[in-house]
Amino acid sequence: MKGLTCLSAILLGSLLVSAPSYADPQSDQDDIRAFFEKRFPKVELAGFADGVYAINENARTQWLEIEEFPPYEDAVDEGQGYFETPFANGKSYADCFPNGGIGIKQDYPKFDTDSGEVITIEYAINQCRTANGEEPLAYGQGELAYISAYMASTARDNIINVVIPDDERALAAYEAGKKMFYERKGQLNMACATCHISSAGAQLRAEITSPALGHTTHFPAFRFAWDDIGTLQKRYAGCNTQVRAKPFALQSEQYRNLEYFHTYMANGLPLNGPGSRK
Amino acid sequence: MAKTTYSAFLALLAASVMMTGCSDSGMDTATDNPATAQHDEAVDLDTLITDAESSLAEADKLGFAWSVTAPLLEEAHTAAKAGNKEQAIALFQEVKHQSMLAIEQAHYAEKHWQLLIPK
Amino acid sequence: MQRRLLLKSLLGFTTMAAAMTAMPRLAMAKWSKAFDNGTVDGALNDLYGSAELTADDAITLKVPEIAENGSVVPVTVKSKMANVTNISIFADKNPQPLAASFTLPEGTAADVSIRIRLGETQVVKAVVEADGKLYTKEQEVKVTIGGCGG
Amino acid sequence: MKIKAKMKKDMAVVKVLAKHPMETGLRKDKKTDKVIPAKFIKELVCTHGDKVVFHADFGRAVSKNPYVSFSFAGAQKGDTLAMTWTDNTDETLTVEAPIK
Repeated sequence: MKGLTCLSAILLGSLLVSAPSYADPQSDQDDIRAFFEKRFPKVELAGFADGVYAINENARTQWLEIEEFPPYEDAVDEGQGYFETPFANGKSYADCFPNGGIGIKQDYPKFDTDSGEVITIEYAINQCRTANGEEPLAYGQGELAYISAYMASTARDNIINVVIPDDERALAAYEAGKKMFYERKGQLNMACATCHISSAGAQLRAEITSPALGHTTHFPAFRFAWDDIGTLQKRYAGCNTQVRAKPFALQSEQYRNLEYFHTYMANGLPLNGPGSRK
Repeated sequence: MAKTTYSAFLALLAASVMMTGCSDSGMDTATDNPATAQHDEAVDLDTLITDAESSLAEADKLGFAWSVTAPLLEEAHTAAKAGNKEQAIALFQEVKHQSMLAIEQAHYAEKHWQLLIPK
Repeated sequence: MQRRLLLKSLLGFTTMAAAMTAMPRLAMAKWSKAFDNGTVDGALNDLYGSAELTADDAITLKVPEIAENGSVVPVTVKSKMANVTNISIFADKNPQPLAASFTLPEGTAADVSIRIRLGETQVVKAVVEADGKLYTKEQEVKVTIGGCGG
Repeated sequence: MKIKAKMKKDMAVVKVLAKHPMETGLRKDKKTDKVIPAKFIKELVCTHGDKVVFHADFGRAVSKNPYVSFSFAGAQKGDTLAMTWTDNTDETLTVEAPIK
């Protein structure tokens, strides 16, 4: 009993000493990279874009075979169709985005210094719709996910470049996302980091857990479990549910902040979405 | 300092209790809970319902509600409506219990969320 | 570019007609029996009139040791033998073990790939018919219950 | 149906992905608890000119949106292939594709 109290005193003490109020995102990124380089020395930085297929040969072989004739091609074509169909007012998605929406996914999520919030590409798609008098689409799956998948496909191989502007609110959003990534929750008392950092590469029941670094590169992804294309935040909700925590609404402030942190960690990695996953 | 150390210890304890709680997988904890087993007619159902619902609302507000709790609450209401008072009490108590643990997780996370950051 | 043709369109119709006439007559009759059979031997008998198989390493059967996903398991069968006329794939614990059967006319390589469903861990068996004889190679594929992945 | 056909040395390598539910007739709808009627491709035939170059019979174990690949000799770049599937409800589809 005394030993335990002592241990917690030490833990608390070290926290008080080592925890700055706001960490520096760049050094967070360096730490995570150093961690994964050490754990998976054979994987080059860009290789982490392949997710679990970067660290498991057996799964990789099957994945490459599936990618030869990928199950998401039709959805991407469909997404292109939606993307190119003008709104009732004659404008289109291309008018809402830089470079007409082509090859820009690497810059998302963005921090909007006007509204003071994180803008993911899916959030921006719906902002574009409402600004043009159209009803917003459901997040997660379906038309919006297809449009996002098409936009991702036009940015393949581009290098992720999420920017955190010199703005306190941006740093706070990043920090909130980071906290969500590391906090334990749900009936199973697990954090994102439990599986995808501390235990990345370990066998969790029948699965091999994927490294957190590179998660965001291949979304929207076609998951055989969904039998469809779905967005990153749909996966967040799934992960939360798997640890029996109540998920947040898709594109809620919480999930957008999480995506901001999560994607910032992958800066410098190539985009390879949409990808197929099990 | 002494006080913070003590609360940190409590949080750690709560976390370890939760960990062991998970290992014998979730839903049947209602029957394991001594508080549930010992209740008698003295339990006021209305107060319990208010307690259970407000605890869950607080856990939810903190962003820490469990996904399994709301369905349990629904089940509890169904039992109450069907007149299964004993079952309803057990279920509402479980809702409250889970929500309290979730709130405790939120408090713990507030202080210790940085523990899992790789160094 | 591909052109999607409805059967009713003229070009589609002629293509279909050509395909139908060139198709071996027996194909359809063979189908219903062998594919409905609940055992490997039964299906073999329905398909080839024999269940006598000789194991042969001239066959390459490429299947994953552990299936990423039981509903899409990539299977490749190749053979170096001469005069291969048919390749079939069996999964012994599926309700109907015969998964697919390929008829290979002269000039078509004994090298086919397909994606199949496996309900549980089981042995996948490739059967190659060459010069009227049956050869086989098999391998176990572990199928686990999924849930995560992302 | 999507077809990718490409000459590799003297062989035409063909990859096909057919869009089809491949319902086995053994599965139940989780919501209604009713058996989902069988609908699966029984046969996939590839012709090159007048010649059948590949003929596949499928059972219920073939994955949804079936994928097959094979290769055959005697074709040239620019030739056209025709691929036809027929399912258990006698629905059928033919698609043509050039060999690249």
